[in-house]
Amino acid sequence: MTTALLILIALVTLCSAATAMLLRNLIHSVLLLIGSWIGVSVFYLFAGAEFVAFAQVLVYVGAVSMVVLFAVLLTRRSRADMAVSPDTQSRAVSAVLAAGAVLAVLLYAVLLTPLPSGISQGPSANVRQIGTELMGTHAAALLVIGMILTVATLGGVVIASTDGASKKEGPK
Amino acid sequence: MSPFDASPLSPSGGAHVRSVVDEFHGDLLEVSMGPHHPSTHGVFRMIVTLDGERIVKLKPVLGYLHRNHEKIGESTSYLGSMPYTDRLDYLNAMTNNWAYALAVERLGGLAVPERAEYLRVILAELSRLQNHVCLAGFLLQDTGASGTPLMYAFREREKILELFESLSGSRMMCNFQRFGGCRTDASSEWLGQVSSLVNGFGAFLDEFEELITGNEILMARTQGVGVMKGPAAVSAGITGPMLRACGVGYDIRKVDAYGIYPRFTFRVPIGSHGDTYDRYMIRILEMRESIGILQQALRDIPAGPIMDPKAKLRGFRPKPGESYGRIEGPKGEIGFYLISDGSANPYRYRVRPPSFVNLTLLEDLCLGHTIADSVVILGSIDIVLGEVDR
Amino acid sequence: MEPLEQICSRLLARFPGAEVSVLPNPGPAAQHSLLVGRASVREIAEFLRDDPLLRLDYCSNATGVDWPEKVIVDVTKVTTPDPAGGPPKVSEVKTERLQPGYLEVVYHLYSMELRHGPVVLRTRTVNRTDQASVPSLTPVWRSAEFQEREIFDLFGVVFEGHPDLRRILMWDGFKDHPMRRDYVEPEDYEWEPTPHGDLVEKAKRARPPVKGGEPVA
Amino acid sequence: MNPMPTITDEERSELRRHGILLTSVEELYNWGRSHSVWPLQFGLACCAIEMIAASMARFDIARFGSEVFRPSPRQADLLIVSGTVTKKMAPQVVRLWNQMAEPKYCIAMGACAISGGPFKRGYNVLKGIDRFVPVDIYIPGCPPRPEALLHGLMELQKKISGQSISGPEAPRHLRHDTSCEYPVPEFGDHDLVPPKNPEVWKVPESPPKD
Amino acid sequence: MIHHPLELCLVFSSLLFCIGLAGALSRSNSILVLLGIELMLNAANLNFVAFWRYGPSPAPATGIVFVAFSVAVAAAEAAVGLALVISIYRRQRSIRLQEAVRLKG
Amino acid sequence: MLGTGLLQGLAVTAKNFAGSFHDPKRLTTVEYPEKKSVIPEAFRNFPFLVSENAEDPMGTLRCVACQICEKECPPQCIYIEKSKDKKPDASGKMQIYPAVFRIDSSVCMNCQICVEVCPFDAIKMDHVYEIATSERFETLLLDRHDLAKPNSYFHQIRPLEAAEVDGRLTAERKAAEEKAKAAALAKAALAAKPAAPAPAAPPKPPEQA
Amino acid sequence: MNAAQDTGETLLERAPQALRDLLTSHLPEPWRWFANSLIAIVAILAVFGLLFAALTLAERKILGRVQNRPGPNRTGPFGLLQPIADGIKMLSKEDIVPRDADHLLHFLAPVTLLASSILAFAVIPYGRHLIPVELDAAVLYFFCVGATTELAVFMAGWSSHNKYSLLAAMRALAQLISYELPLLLSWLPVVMISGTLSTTGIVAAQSAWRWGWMPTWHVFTPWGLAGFVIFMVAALAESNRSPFDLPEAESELIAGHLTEYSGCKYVFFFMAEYFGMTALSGMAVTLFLGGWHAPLPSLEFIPSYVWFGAKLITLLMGFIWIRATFPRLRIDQLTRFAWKFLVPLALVNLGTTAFWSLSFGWTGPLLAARCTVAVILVVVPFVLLGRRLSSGLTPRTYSYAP
Repeated sequence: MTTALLILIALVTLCSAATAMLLRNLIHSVLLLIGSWIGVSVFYLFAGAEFVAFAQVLVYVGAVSMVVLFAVLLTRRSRADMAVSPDTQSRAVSAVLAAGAVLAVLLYAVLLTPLPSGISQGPSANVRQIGTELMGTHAAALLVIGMILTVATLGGVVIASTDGASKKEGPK
Repeated sequence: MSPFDASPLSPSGGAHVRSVVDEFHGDLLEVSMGPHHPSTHGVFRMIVTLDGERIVKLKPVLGYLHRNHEKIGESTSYLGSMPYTDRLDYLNAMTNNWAYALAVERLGGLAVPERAEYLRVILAELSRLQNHVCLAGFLLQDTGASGTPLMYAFREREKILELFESLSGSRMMCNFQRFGGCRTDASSEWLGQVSSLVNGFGAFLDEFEELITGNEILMARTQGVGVMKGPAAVSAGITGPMLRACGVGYDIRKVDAYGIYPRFTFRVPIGSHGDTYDRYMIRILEMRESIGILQQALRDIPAGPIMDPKAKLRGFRPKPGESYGRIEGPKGEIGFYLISDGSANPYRYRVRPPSFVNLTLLEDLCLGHTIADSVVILGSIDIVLGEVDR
Repeated sequence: MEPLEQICSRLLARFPGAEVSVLPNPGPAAQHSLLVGRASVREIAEFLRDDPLLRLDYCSNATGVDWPEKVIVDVTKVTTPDPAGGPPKVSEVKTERLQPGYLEVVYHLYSMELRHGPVVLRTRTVNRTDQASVPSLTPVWRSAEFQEREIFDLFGVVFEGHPDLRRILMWDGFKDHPMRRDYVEPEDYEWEPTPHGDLVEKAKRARPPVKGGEPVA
Repeated sequence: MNPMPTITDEERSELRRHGILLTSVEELYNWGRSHSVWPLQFGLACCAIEMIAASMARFDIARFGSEVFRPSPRQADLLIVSGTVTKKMAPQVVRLWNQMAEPKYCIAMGACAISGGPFKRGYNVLKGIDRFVPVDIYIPGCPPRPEALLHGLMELQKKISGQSISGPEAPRHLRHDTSCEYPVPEFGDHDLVPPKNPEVWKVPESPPKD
Repeated sequence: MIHHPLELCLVFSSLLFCIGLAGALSRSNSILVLLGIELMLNAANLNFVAFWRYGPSPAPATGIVFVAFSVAVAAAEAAVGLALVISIYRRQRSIRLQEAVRLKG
Repeated sequence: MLGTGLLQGLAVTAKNFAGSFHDPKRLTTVEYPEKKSVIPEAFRNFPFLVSENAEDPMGTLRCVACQICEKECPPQCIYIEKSKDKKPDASGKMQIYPAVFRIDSSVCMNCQICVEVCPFDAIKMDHVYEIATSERFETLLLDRHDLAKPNSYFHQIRPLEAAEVDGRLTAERKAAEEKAKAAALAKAALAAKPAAPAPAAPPKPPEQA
Repeated sequence: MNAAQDTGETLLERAPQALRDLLTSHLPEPWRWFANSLIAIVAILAVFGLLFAALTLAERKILGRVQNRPGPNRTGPFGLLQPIADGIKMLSKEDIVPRDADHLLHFLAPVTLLASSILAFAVIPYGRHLIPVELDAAVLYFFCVGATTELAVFMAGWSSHNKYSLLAAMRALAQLISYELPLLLSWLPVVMISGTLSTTGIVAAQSAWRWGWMPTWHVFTPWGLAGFVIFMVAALAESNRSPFDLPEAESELIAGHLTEYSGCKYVFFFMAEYFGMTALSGMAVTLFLGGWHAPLPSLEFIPSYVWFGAKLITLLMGFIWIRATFPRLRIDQLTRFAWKFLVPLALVNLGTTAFWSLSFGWTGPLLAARCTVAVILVVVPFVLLGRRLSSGLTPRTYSYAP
């Protein structure tokens, strides 16, 4: 029962991701991707990683998708412009070939690697444990990540807002 | 600094301060605001070109309420145009009546008895009170207040309208002034009602200001928004509170001294920044001055006739000639230009509408501001479409 | 403010070639006006605005007036000497002449700085059809911008040098100039229970009398 | 009343039962519609000020559940044509009317909206909005008092309460034989083209009484 | 075919990864490329969780902590990436990668 | 500053909220259909024709179809056709009467000019305002039957004006009667000499039912 | 308290649960869980659906009273049936989808919005034993569900193919990006102090009485008050309420993202707005106002869910009161307010909380020092940032023409 549900979720997620990558309409792509992100977070929920599931939704649906949508809206000229121009055939073919090759390798590895027999129910981590771990064992990493986030945010703001100088050079 | 320091010819003050935005970088969105839009005060339309939310171009489109006032005025008798003037600036029938009566009196050489002059002043100042209080309400509505200031404003306006109604028979379309006086006399009871209203109006203004004037959101929304410079305003013919908000103390009540205004002591408030907040505050301060004028007028009003005995109601045919009469309406200079060819109808009947001319600078005021500011700026101009389009 | 005649003479001294005259106003208002020729109206307007004695910095009102062509009967007294040597015979000769129509633009000027006015400035077009143009005074007074557009819309005066001369009150595809005196309104009287004057005719045309009943008009 | 011979009593009671059911649904539906008439926030001229006054504290149209002036025609039920409709404005009014969702009603408030009123002589004035849009209630006056608008609203409520939701008397959107889309006039060289919508504008057949 | 939840997870994540990879390689729209990369990151995160949950040597919460870090990095990546996209768009008036060949404004 | 203005505003609205429950100044609503606001005497909404007698409105209209109001009406919403014959009015004088008197209330702008210019006090302004209707042509085009309202109604809505009008009219009538009497007397005196005395006054025609 | 009273309390307190158990007790064990959940869902929908109806009426009536008029009072007794009439009308109204609209998204937007705002009700503890879903990371869940609401607003605005709607969509995005951060930062102190992300845990952390009478709600601490205010301001913005109702700004954008919605879908938006407002208020009650705890020990006999409801309704009335009073901010002012005022303030508040939790054991004069320092840490940044934010905005004095 659970496995069937998991497979269903996986299928939905994969389908929406694949469609998102194929669509011409950028907004639709983004919205479908949001769907697949939610699918992934549901997967997390099933795996018992409650905290990560919610964090995933909060970060991806709440923040990343918003930024992406904002970027889409900022970089459109008109509503018709939302449609992405078709890509070259050869490029698509080679990309699919490359991805297929990677997939083949991965699947080969996954399917042929002997897995531990029997379903070992892993640990269930409550929020307090995660907190202790984050602040204890991984405190240094947490600090680094915090720094990275801060720097990235500031960098993003700086990059996106330096348009004063570029305005004059930009092609009409 | 006197507003006249800069010559009107200078780029800041002269004509054509039309900033032509030729280097568009962002992606532009053309939005047609109006003629059906909650904040265009009727059927005004602005074609706004937006860069994000910022306005790079604004074209006013008028005429959606062009109901041919002047053409009808030329095919109607002089008296017949009087009720039509009510419908120009439909918030201020009384002052429109007065301006028209003034022009016709000049054309026909009629005098106005003293009591009628006092009545005119009382009615004009009452009209100014209700216009300004409505403007404040509408302006705040445009900034997004959910009706409360507007409701309070209309609460007071209703009291004034009640007075208008009991004197002239109609709440808005008073049709009260006649050439050479007024239509009906005011009873002492009515004057008593006016005086009790006037005495209570100050307290209302205090409460209104407490509600909103110190509100940080209002200040943020209006201060520094839509700044207008004195010379530009003079060149563009801006009049009324709009003009005084940018520091030009030009008030026709003082300059032309029409009627009996020289008898009253009152001050003309002027702003220093010329922004929307000043335009709002000038109106509040003008209301306080109007209260003073009303108190003086109610104290001094003499008994006597209210019509020039020379004036006649029907068959009024002034000698050929022309006249231009103007008064300080609540929205600015409202003038009537009449040419008589000796017949019963005016040969040319022209209204000089204050809010129409005040719109001249709308684009200049709005450029560079956001779409949210544009409705506030438009609100602070105080237009009435009946007058803009006529 | 100095009297209009003095302004006129100063203008004539300053602009010798200009057509400037004082047009008297016979009515009790006695607001006489300054009639200026098309050619020099722009520079005279600038002079009026900048002259330190006048400083007419505020153009309150700009409007058009339509004067269609009309028949003027000139009465001239002709004295024919009596060949008999008696007193000369005086006879009145009536000549009818067609005064060409023109469109007039009137500006009411005030000074906000010196607080005086008004000075009424008028200028005229050559005729009402193909040469209906005068220079725009919008570059001198910005307040004329919308008002001149309105005059263009309603009277059909073309203002040369106006920055944005489009129809303002009527829609763009509208063909007529409705404030002209010979404008014919579209007939849309289908139902006129209280017809008057020429409306009676229009209403009758639009809706013939009902058989067996009372005619509409 | 003598019973008609073709219907048995059982059939009659059956029919009545259906009828009653229909009636109660109809009543509920009409009650809901008539007590929640949201006007479009749309003012044209002088009458608009009285319309605003009617929504203000003194008259308070909210008591009738109608203070929700929606600025978007999609959510509004009632088009109050408050003021002079000029020919330049008429296409916009018709467009707004078309944009409103059924069931929708139209009140012509004031002389100008009904017939052009005092301005009907004007070259740019439409001689009554009922040339393009079907009007449910006419409120004469120039402008009508706010109470008159409230009275008009109550008349409208009465009219709605009396409507049936089926049959030929049903409101437009519940019928299939009428279109809810009204043609929008265009600007011509001298006048609107066409100057009226003959589907909507019906000149009375009978001559004026006297 | 799939008899272990871990296997399911891994197949799922490989497929997701490859979809992201194909998208990132084939699309010329820079925003879509970024999104493809986000998908690949997600696929990697899935593995973390899968191994944490069903893997051979479960540690208390390491897998989750890693995912948390990874999500944070992904958010940072998205912020910077999209800022770059907007910046490029401002200069080049296009978000097509082919046209963004000149990296100097 | 720092939100004090916001708090002040909140205080004002709270005061009004609380006040609306006990202070009539802060609950100004007149609950219309049940209660109606007091309409001042001067209020004007649509003209009506004054008839002297409620029993016979058509026979006792003050209007003599002089058509002044029709000419002066700014929106031109009055339409009058004179009668071809004459009928005695309330005071018995033979008068032309309006055969057609129509006011299009969907055009009327309530400006009261018709009232002002009427030399006969025949047309006055009404107080009705509850006239919303769903039938435009049948209801809003008023003919003289709709327009005629008795003098008592006029007294009811405008007591002061009606009293003044009545006083003036009776004075005028009295003056006219006296004048007529004097003229008749003089005529009689003149006529008495050569012939037998003629009837002093023409017999009063019977009131029309 | 005697025993009789005690049982009475528990009876009332346990009434909802007892009722539920009564309904589901006869079911077999595996179904019971399902039935219980179903009952919880139905109860939430019923209670909050009714609350929504009451709230629309209350809003109109309160707005009316503030504006010196009675508000709706003619539909049913005292106008109580007004929401029902509105409901009947709205549900029977024609549903218009613009020809050029993105039909699928146009349909999905209200559904998503309504679904996500209802989902948020799952983790709020409504009473001592009344919580639909016990989650370890309940607070996180709540805000991750809330994050999808603006996505729906964006979908609505974008899919309508209307320029006003598009502008509204942009505004909604900008607003969300700006206010998500202060909203998240404002409740972090609570988590820091309570040491848990579960809502029941947070409520439990506020259950004690200081000095025997003063509840230890978080709002009664300096950092808690600051956090509460920031939370409520951000909540106003999150639920698009005045003065932050920019996406729906009536006077500017007609009706913003709702411009093209009619009938049923419009009702969905309307419901979602009120549900969101209610859920956020419920979360504020949980986080800062002691959840379902009574304000005084002597008032504990009143059932806990009554207290929760009372606090919830008070907060909702506050929303309406604010709406009745304030004008609207502009979009740039709104974002500036978030980034330059709320976010720094929330960050400082984190520091204040850290200090508060470090100085936990301080007593005597140190306790006074602790309070003073905390108050200073709250007030000084507020004044400084507020000054900077409102620099240049002053009441003015005016001169008069000579």
